[in-house]
Amino acid sequence: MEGYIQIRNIFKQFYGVYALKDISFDVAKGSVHAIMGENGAGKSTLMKILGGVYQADGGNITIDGKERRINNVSDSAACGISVIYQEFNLIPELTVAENIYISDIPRKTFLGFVEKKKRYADAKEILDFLEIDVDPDAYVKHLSVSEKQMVEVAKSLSQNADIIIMDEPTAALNEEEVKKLEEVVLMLRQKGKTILYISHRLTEVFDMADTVTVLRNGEYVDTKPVSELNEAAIIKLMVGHEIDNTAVIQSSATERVLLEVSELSLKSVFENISFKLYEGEILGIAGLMGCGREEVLAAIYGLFQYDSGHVLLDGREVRFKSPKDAIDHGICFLTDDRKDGGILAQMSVEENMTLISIRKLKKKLGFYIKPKSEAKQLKQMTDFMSIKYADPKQKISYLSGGNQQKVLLGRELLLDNKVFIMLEPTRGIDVGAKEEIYGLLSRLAKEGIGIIAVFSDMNELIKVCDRAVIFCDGRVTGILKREEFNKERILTFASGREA
Amino acid sequence: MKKVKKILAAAIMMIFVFQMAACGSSGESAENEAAQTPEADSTEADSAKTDSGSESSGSSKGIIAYSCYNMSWEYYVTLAKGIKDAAEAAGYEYVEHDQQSDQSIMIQGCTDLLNQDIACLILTPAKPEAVATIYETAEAKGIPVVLTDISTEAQGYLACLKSDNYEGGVLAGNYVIDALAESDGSHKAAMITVDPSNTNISRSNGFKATVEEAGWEVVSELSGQSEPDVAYSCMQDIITAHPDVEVVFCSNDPMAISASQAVSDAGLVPGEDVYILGYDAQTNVFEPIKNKTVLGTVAQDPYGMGSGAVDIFMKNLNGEAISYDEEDTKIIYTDQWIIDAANAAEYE
Amino acid sequence: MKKINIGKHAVVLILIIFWIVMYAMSSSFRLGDNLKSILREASMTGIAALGMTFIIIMGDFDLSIGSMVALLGIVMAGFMNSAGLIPSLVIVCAIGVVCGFINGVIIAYFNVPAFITTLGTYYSFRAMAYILNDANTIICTNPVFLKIGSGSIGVIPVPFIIFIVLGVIGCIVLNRTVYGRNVRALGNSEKACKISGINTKKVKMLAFMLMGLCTAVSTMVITARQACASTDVATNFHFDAITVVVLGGTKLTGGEGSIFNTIIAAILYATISNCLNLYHVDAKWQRICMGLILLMAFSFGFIQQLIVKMRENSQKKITQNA
Amino acid sequence: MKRLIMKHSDNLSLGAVIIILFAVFSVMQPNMMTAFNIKNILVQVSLTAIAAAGMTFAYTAGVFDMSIGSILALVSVVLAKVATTSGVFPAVVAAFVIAVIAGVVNGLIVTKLKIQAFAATLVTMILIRGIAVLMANGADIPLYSMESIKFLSSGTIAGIPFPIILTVFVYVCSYIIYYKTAFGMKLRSVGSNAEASKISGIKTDRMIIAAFTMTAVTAVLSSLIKTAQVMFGKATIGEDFALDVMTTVILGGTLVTGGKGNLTGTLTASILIAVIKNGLNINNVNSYYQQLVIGMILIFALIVNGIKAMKNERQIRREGEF
Repeated sequence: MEGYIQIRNIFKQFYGVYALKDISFDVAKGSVHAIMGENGAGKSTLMKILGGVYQADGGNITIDGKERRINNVSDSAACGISVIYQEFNLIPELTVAENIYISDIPRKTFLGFVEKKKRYADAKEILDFLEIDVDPDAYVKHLSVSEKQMVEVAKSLSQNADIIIMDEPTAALNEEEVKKLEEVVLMLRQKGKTILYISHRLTEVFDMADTVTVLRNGEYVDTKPVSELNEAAIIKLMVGHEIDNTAVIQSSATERVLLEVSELSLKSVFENISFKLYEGEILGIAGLMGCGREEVLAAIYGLFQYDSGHVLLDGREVRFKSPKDAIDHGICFLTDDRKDGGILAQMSVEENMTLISIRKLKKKLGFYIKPKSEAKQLKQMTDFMSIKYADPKQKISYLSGGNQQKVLLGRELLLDNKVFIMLEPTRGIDVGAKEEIYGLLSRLAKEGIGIIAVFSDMNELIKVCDRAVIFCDGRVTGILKREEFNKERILTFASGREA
Repeated sequence: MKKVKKILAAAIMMIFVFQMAACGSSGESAENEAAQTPEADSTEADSAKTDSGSESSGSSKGIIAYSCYNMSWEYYVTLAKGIKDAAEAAGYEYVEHDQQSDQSIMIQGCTDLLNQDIACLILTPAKPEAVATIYETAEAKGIPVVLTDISTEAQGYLACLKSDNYEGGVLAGNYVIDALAESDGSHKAAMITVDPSNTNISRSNGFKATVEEAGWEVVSELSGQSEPDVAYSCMQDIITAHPDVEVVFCSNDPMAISASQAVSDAGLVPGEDVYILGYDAQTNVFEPIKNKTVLGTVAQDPYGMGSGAVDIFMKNLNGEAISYDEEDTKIIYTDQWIIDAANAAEYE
Repeated sequence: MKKINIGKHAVVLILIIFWIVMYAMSSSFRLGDNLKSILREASMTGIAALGMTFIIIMGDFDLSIGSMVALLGIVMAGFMNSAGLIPSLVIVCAIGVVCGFINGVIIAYFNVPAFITTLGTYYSFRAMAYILNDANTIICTNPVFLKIGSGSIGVIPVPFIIFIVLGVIGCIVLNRTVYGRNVRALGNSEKACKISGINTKKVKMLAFMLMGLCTAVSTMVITARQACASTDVATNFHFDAITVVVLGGTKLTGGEGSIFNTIIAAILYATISNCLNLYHVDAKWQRICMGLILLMAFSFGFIQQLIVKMRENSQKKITQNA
Repeated sequence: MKRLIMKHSDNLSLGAVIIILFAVFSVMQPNMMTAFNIKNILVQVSLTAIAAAGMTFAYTAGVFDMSIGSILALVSVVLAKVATTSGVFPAVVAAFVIAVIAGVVNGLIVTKLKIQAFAATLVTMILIRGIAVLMANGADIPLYSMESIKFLSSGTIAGIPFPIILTVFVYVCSYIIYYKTAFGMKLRSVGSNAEASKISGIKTDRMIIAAFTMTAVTAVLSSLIKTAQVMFGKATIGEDFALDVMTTVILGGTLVTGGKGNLTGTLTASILIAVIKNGLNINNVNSYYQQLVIGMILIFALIVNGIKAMKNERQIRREGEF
């Protein structure tokens, strides 16, 4: 069939690694078209190409019979596309109304004066229509995450585009807000708009979507009408094989409490967080975006201070003034933001590996670090995790995501640690590497290290973790044992409804 | 890559060392010659033309170089012209270097000039205290140095042509006293100076001493940093603090002119309520003097200084004796005089 | 990979080529004394540039060093005439570190952008120098001290020896000590450093104190060379030092840089200004030349990026055709 | 009412400081209080205040301009040259043309060559000054017989000096542009979050170029007044201009990190600084002390600014972006 939007042979690569390989499919006019795929499948990249943020290296896009070159944001807007991106694109220093109308401001023709009143009114209208209770003159920097998300939606509506792309709009929303959004989407479809919809939540897809396109590791898998699919089928397409919700990792958890957190609170971020971590256990942390899970872990690690509560390590109370403090106590931390918070892009693999452990190295004359001793450490980790690189002096940015992640893990493992906090240890790396990381986790667990891992991908959580602590709006809403795991329950906890 | 680095580094160092070792000897020979009589200098000068290939055209006898305080000041441009004309008349090639009022540039520039075996270095030091190394190098190479406009405590120069700035101040002071002798004004004076420059300090000291002797009072002394815009606001503030100020002595003409502007902007009449004196007699001060917005200025003879410096060099070259005004400091004073509405026309 | 490396050491090639050309063309350039004076000039900015390399690798700047030279010079000369040589040298280093400390604290602990902070101290330090000595110049007579500026051991000028020694030390500190590693890490990603338990504030502050120390040393050389300490010295010092560092291929955005290249760049910079003098280029044009050189140096990283991009694109083409 | 006070706390506190200082100076030197002097102060205010308005826009866009001092000089030279040859009006036109060119060049270097504002304008600072010196060629170009220019500095409309009227006019315009127009809003958004602005379809590069141009243009206005005051074209004026202006803007409470400017604050701050300078001058205080005071004020302002920024940071972190 001749699609309203025709995507043909789209290629895109970063640093020589393919993010998209030969993607081609059609989208019918006035349909809700879901794009599915695991993290790093290339959904967001594709959407960014449609939005004009990235430029495709190859292939072409035809909209309504005309071939379109989308080189920048305004091109894409000219094609009647508006995008709600995964990460927010709001200006903290501007008001809600200003943000909504940032790209096309209602103005008097004369000297480009802004019609404040009109802008306010229009903004109010849209917000009311979305039943969002936000003052258009409020500054965005003061909004909550979910409010911001809805403002993003309002923003894209205001541009009344024909094609609306939503990249995980519900990630940060609770159940009611999601329902609200679904209504909006359906309403938009009735208006004849075409919606490209990305989400991990299968339920939504089945509620709204007409067609589903599945990507896997940057490659096109299949496009089917929803009617022909069921959850299992989609997951199969996404993962490439049946997911067995039974663990791939033998639990090696013991009875000995390693880390105990009780009544941890930080005003307006999280409150009364309490959970235990056992020796050799892999504790999963679930929860929607902005639920405060990273903050809790960061606070434990000493990245910033919590207001009240206790952290007990081996039964002794500890409070880390700084990450160094935590590291000295055998706690280490893997960030989810590898590009900015993890790797040192312009430094060598070796230097990245030894960033922390270098302190502990024996030094000549008290300061001179022998190159040998560094090389030894790198070697040790390379063997332990089979990291692939051309040469220890090679810049880390030339490594694949998986190998970069291994280096970061190695950086921590070079220290003798009891507790390992990981945020999204498998974000943005290919399936093969993921499996390796899982294996690594179990090995560490067997050595008696307690692991706290944040996964936003439910399947991974279920696969890897012995227990799961589920957060919502800065509170712990549930703690599940592995045998109690199932997606729906976790999701219900995560969206704040006590089961 | 590391290896390449090391090799490159080694290579460069080697070349340098070799070079300097090779030329160390020539330096010594220069010193020997320096120990000898003026004739030795002349031979040095002659040899200069053969040595410095690319710099000097074959025809000229050598290079006379002038290192100048700051070429953005008209006064020194005139001085440089004096040197240039005299030098070329004497059949020498003329090159100049601008210190841009920066002592580091002065030292570097002069060293570079001296390294070219020039015949003579004429110098107006931006920082008289910092010339020691220059004199050393010059002596080592047997190149005579002539100072213009600014003298140094350190010895090592052939002669110093300058105007007696203290005297200049006195000159201005006396002129004011005479001019305003019968005026019933407040007899309050102010000064817009330039620091940190000895020249200007001695000017203002000269003025101050004279007028105070005559029973005047110097009520304010602000630094115009030799910039007209700064002088302008200084003047404004002087008027504010001392509305009855009668005379303002500025250490150079641009400041004087802008000061007169400030006076008229303040609703007073320069030349009636407030009398302003300048220094240097720059071309653009004559107009204000003629229409009496500036009372007068102390004229110096930069052109004379320049040509004089070259003469001194020639004299020395020909072994003639040089007559100094101050034997011990080898200073030769060039004349100064007051220019006012009366005689402005003839000097313009 | 190869191309980038050439880019990394472009300054070395440029120096050699430039140097050979000048050597062939100008008879005065060849003179040993001229080469000596080049090395002297190179050392003066170079020593400060060593410290500046650390700062710029962190992605910061220090504009206050010129004024620091003025202040330190006055203090040193003052003490030398009373307290004697060695104590005065010690004192000047101490005060240099203190000046750096002041910068460092404001920048690191009140996270204020470095260039504005140092712009503030740029004026304060010089003003202090004025006030301390009421704008008078202090003449230095101590013969031993003067040797630091104008003496040579064998054929190599003393300042250059100091420069090289410090350079080697700097090289070791930057590449083979925990501190140096942290500095470079900080230039790459402050967040990563925080997470890795590095006390970023302290690292920053120390770097500025190091800068102060280097400035103190170059103050010694400069003052000795000029045989006097005055308040209006080294007005464009910061400008020269930054130019040298950037000429040496240190990225303005930080993260990458090499002391070795800084040393070469210092010599190159001195050579250029020397040649401008040898050919009697008008000061007004010299000023503009220097500006353009700096502009070129600044855009160097950008040009490199272009090359890399172009190569990536061509690769993509190939892979797609395949 | 209370909210209003909280909202303008910075400006009010600045105002308070002004009044106190003014009182102190008046006690020390009665002539401070005269109408004549107050007029003086306001005229002196206009010089920095006008350029500071432009600079506030630059800071808002997340950049700033160190070259305005040089622009000031270049304009004064060109103004004098053209005025003496072909009349006042063409001269003024030429001045503005130069401003626009300078601004655009600055902008292009920053946006296209990807050199950060500080470094880029450091270069243009040198270059433009060089050009000015080159044009003046060692002479001060006098402007008398051009009484019509004099109007710019000392002419009065209804008894109010023209500079003061101009200042008011500039600030009214700036205020409208800043808060009422789409341009102002986009400018703020670019400074606050460039990436997001780009994605929202704002041409960030254009915004930055525009910001530089506005700064340059306001600098020209200041230059016109300055030149008219001294009736000189001089290539060496305005060495400290950039610092004064930046000090003013930062002291006024504009965030150096961009996104948030405070025009009222800028105006108040420029009055404060003028009062200090005038007060010190009137009490015959040496100019070095003035420099010291200004430098100290800047540093103080920075520290306050830094503390504010840290508060801001904490706010953001509470929203999860630690």
